[in-house]
Amino acid sequence: MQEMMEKRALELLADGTVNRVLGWSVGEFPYDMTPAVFRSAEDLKDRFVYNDFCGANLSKYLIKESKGEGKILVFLKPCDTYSFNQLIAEHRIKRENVYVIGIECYGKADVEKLKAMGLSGITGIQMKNGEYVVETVYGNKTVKASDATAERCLSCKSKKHVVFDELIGEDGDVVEDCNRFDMVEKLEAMTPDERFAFWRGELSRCIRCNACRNVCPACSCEQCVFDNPNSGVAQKAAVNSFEENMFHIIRAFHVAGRCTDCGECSRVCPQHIPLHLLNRKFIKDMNEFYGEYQAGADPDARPPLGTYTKGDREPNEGGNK
Amino acid sequence: MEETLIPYAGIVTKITGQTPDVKTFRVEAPEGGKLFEHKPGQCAMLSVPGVSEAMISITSSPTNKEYMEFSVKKCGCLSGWLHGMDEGQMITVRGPYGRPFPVDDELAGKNLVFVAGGIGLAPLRSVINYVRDNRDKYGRVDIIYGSRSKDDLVYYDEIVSEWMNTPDFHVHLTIDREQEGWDGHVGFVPNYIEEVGLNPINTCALMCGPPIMIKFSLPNLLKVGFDKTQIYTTMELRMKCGIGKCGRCNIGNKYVCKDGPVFRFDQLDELPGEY
Amino acid sequence: MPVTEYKPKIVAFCCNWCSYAGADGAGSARLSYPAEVKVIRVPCSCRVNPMFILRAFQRGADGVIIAGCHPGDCHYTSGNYFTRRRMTLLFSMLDYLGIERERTRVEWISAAEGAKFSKTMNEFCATVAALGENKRLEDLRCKK
Amino acid sequence: MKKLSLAKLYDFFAAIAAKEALYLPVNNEVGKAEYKRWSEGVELSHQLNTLRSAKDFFFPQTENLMEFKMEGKKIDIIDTREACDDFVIFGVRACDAASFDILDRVYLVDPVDSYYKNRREHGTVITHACGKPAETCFCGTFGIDAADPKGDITVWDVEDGYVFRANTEKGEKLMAATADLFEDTDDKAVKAEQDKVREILAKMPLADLTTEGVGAGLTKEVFDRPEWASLSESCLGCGTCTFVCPTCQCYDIRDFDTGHGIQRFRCWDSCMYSDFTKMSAGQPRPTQLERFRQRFMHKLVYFPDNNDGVFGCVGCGRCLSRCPISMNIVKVMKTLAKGGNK
Amino acid sequence: MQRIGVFICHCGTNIAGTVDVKAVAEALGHEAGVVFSTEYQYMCSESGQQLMRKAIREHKLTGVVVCSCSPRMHEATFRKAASLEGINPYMVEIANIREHVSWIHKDMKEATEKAIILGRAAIAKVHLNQPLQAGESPVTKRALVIGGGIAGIQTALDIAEAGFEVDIVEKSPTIGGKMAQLDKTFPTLDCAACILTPKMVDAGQNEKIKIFAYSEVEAVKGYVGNFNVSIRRKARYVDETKCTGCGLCTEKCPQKKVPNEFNMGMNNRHAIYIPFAQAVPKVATIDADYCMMLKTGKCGICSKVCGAGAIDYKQQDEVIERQYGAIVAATGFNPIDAKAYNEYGYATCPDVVTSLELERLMNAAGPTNGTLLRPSDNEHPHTVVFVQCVGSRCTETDERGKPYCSKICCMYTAKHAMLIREKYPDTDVYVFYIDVRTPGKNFDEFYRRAVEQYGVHYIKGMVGKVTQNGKQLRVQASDLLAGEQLHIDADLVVLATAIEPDKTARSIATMLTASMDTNDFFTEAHPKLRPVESPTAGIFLSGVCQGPKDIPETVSQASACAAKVIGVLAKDKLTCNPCVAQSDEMLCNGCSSCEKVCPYGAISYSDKEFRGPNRTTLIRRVASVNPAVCQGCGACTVACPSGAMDLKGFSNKQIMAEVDAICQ
Repeated sequence: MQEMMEKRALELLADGTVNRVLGWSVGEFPYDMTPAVFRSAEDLKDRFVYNDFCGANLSKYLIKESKGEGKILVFLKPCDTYSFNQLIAEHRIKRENVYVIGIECYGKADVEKLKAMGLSGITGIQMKNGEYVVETVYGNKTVKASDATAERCLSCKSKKHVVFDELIGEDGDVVEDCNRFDMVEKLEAMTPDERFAFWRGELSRCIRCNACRNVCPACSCEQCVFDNPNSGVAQKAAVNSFEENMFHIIRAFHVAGRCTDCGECSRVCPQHIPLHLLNRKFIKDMNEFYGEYQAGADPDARPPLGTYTKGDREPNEGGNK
Repeated sequence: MEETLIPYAGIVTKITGQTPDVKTFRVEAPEGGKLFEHKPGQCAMLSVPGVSEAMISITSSPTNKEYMEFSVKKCGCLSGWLHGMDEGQMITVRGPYGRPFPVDDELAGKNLVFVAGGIGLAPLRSVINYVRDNRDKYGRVDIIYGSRSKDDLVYYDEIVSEWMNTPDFHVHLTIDREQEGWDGHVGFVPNYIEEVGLNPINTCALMCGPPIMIKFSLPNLLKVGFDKTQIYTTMELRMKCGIGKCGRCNIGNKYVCKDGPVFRFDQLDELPGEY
Repeated sequence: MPVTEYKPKIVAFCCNWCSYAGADGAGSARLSYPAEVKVIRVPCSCRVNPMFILRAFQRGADGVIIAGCHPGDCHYTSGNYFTRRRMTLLFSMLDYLGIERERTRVEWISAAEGAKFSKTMNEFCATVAALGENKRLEDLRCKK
Repeated sequence: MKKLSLAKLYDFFAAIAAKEALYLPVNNEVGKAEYKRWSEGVELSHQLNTLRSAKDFFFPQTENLMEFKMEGKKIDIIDTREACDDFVIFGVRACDAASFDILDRVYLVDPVDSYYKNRREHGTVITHACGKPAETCFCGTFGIDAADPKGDITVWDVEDGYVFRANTEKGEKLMAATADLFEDTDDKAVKAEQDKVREILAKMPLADLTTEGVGAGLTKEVFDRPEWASLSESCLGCGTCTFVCPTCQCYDIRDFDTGHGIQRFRCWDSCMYSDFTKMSAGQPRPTQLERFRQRFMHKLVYFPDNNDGVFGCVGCGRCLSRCPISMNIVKVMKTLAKGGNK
Repeated sequence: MQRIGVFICHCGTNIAGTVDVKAVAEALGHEAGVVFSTEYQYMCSESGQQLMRKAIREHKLTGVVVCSCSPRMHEATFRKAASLEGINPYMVEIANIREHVSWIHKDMKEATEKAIILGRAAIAKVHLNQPLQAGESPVTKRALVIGGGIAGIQTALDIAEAGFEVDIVEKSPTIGGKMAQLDKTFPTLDCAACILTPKMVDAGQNEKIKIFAYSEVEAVKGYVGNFNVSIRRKARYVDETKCTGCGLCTEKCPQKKVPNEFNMGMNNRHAIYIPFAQAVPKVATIDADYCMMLKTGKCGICSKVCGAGAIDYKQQDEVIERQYGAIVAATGFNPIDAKAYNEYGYATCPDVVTSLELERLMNAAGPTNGTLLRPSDNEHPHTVVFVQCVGSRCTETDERGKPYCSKICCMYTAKHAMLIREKYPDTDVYVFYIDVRTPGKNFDEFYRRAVEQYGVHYIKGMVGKVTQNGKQLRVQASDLLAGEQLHIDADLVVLATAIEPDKTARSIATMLTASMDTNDFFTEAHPKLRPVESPTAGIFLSGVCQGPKDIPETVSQASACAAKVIGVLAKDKLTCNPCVAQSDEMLCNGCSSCEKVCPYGAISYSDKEFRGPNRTTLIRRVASVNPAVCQGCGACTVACPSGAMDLKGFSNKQIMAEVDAICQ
């Protein structure tokens, strides 16, 4: 995969189709790839990498990059294409300045899962035949790749690229039975007290580092209301439980109907808060109340909060148990 | 236990309008007198709780034993509030912060040139009045001060009635554009520096004003023979703590609130150009 | 310390055209409701930002009610339809977080329905009073 | 040196907790270690380190500084500082222990931060030598010995128990108070454990990381390096690195109107945030490049400049594992070391 | 920082009776920024306003808080007074301590506390108020009247009289409405047609009035002064400009079996028809549902006989767009369908008729040429029973009826009874009533005449059941006064059915964004003080669409409505509401969320240059709001995630300040 991507990138750079490539660059370890813009063939050959640990959604960088000089090549996984499309719908990306190569994806790996197995001192990870041979200073261990699959990929909603200029690998389909609402349903089935206890436990860990917000392709505001001293709601630290709630509820509300469920928020949370469960609740509710809607699937579709029907359900009706 | 972050409450006993957008606030302790002592060029953190805090230079001279004064230009949140309030209102003050102008060290015995633009005269006024009250310790004093218009010259009455009548004080006022009722000099401060005829020998220059004025005045001071080790200025960056801990106002390894705000230009050259 | 009867604080956002007029109507007809209800006039129920609701809870409100024109009667044609969607989602989310859903409410009250205004406020107050103090969305700093 | 048998660890905890608050690493609901107050039944985490650093004990994420009551034109200032009770932190690793020295260099120099000092004076730090370092560890780069951490008391895991060594008066006092739980021992077992760990550390991928190209006196050289542009390019401007960092000490002071007074509080801030230095008049660090550069310049150049060459990083590796885009101080240091034109 | 003055109104004892106004003034005087606080008997009075103005002058106030009645009452009054002293009117806020406090709460302590809190909220808001300047928009000097009944006609005539153009849109082929169907009018008993038709002719001939009959309003865009209305002119298949109204076609048309709606279906008309002799415009219309030519393509007789060549079978509906400065709703009413009332046998017994049907039965131009004959066998009825309040004044649980009094039934029944007794003295007339309501000039005299002079039998009681009994109708009823059950064998039973707003009113109200009550009557801006205006600017109400009323009331309301319309059209420019949305371009993401929820299309986007860091230039897509089009609902402000979109006068910070003050 990496060879094919690098080869194609070099070709497109060489023939002048693009003048930059947005991809991933090698890390210190086998799993810590950093998104990077490559401007030359040498740089690409030197640093470009693609493997199961390249999980970052690159679409948000295009808000800035697509406004630069010339065209940029970007590699997007199926889920990333939804984010890209949503940003197109919101007029945030100049489509004509981006060359999208869709890359097939069968799920990304999460190094935290390896570490949770007690693997430490990792010096290398060899990937073959659906297995990872993890080399550590404490010895080697072979792990089934599926045991290291990132949580968000286990309930992947779509392996289809909703936008691309060309594809490397196969285009897949929307996953009908992705079970991504299982946990939401589980929470809904709890009593309010249990739900409260659950969320208090999770959200109380929030340190308001803003990683979830800053990585989120939907949270692309010029200035977040929570950063704007004139908004009257600016906050910096998670001073108390109210502010944790306020930030996460309002953030989820602001991205409701725009969140493509890419799962980046939960991936980057240093405190491992399952933030996607907030977004998924809105997605599930909107699907149930107003008909199926997948943000980013169709940039011309009317988002649920941008329209209404006369027979919409009433707010007091309630939904959860 | 002492704590520098905890301010004093002071009463604003007098508010004087200097220009359409600058007011001077006289602050006294509730029991009368000054809240604390300071040295010329030092700042204090003024605040109205719930509004915001802002670092403001103390414009009164340490020789004034009755009160402190702060001149504030209306531009932000706190200054807007201050401009709207009445006399008798309490505000909070903490300080003094920063390194002062070296009035008793390097500047002692020297001729002094003050170069100021607009509200930039406020920190220098503290020095100027200190010098007036210790007139024998310093040589000739030249004050080059300019503003957009006559109305925008701060402390105009004091300049005319006090400073101009101080022995060996030479005040050179200028405004940017011709104006009815102004028969003084017209032109920008940087250019005026060349015109007034300064003697750099045994002289130090103290400069404060908008960045653009500083930018063009420095080469002109150098042109008339000053060395960067003779020129001082004060810096302004975003400050919160005032004690070099909150990590905001550094330029390189120097904290403006603690190691500044007064810098000599040769020292500034050592710092990265991030200000 | 004297024991005081618990009285919930209620913030009522009322649209200018229907529900605020309805509240005025309740006044004109001397149809009482608890003094704990305080009305904030907004041009349309769709002006009510979820942030206002959370803010009210932060500042010590025990219940927040939004009243607007009946669907279809919005002075601005469609405002209350958007209110309905937004609040449906918000209330569902609050519930999902384990915050009592009875603390929030949307009612459609026309300018002619002073009686309904009074009745709604009486009922809502009783419901919130039964729930007791808002603990789950409180900000301890704002408590005296 | 004193030895505590495996079985008596929790007796030791109980003995301390009977007198003062005891905090130690505990696995939380998602299986990650975080400091929690110990009480009967709480189990010590065996993970290498906590998600958040131990700096919270002395420099909490938020703390109230004071309150104001405003009435008419009058302002009352209420000093809300309270006497801090004694407390003990158990299980601090070498890196975090070293971070306290760095924080001291900020908060205990004149003018002293009394909030910090108060807590520092009342806290006793029991460090726990590392047994199984991770690939992200690079404390050695800054001269920190993971096998011999500082602190008031140092604890080592040995085969059949724990070996304690009091390093300070505070530590000795604490051990004296629990003396009946301990037995005397020599340092053999500790030495063996230390040798083992040092051997492992030498094999770690970052064992050869040096401070080449950074350090005191290099402001101009490092500041103007062109590599900052590409290093900072993908930075999201979040505060994760600064908030998990044991040495990041920037803060903001804010006022909160409670409706019945103004509460002035201090909270962590991040130099990575776009509004950190924003003024109404301008922004000295307008892009992420300047903000990113500031963070690393501060740790690797400015701090050593002002503190006798001591770096503002302890190599705990938290930012390495937590950065959303895997950009970190190691990548920065390696890039700066490469082709640095000194 | 604002310098705020606070004024507490006693409103006589309305407020001061329950609220300790002195305590409120005292408490609010201590609030930050308040430099003056006082109370006064009547703030809205001239001397109250003078008091406020003096305080503004003397204390250099920058903001004003009046604690008084609802802002819906006197906000404008106080704003105007403040502006006379040079304060921007939008620096005035009202705390409603009458409708929301003193009239609601009885306990003085509780009411006083609440008044103080509401005052605090208003003060908190004023602190954040900004002076707002109202923009201006031009006025299209033409009015639209929807509905061509007596209300619409009168309104149109009065507007035209003032020199402005008026269009009447009427959905049926002629104007005239319900009044054209009436026989005589109470209490004068003059002939409806005699007084109506001259007005119809006036309307038809007035140069300023354009009648779009057989047309419907399809869409309304815009706002006061600048409405853009789409009108569907339904195909008549007759060229209006050519048809002379000679009526030859209607005589020759072979399709004669079309129920005649003008006569309430009691006789038939042709497929091509003119509703009645005095129709305006007097133009034939082909009923496409019955015309053989249009249905099968075979016939074409009308076209052959038409000398003017006006018949056009290919005519299509035409949608035209017209601009108006003001719109009048005069959509009128219909009697409710009496079929739901099984107990009265309307659906099954031909001799149970409604009052409007009776009007036609007694009208000289009606199906019986004015002779009262019963529908079943064209026999003269000897016993007539009137049933009052059929569907009126029903309980809320009664789904068939209306909760309100239809107002006109008592009087027209008296009229009917009197006329029958006068023309056919051999007829016994019974009227079953709950109450007889006769307020109005000469009304009670009229009713008494029916009873005393004409011997109409008024029986207080309800009719329980009407059943066919051979050729007769058996009426079971109760006499409440006598306390007995009655059985009357009647020849004709007349139901005084309730009236309800026309079915099209609701869709028109939606188009006009005018509000309606639960009975589908249009809501007036104020029930007492602004009875002919809708709360929506530029929309006015004429006739029964606002509530049940008789002809004189309708006509006077129609003229009042015209006066209001003229008030709008007489202005060259209208001041816009300055409380409109505003986008902060520095914060705007250009994401289009706001645009999607704007009902007025007031938001547009453009690419603008901004200064980026390090002297770079950035081009960003940003939203801007057209203040003349924006009506200030605020939907966009919530859709906007970044907070760039805010509403002037109701800004995020203002509302939150109110929330804070209230929850404190």
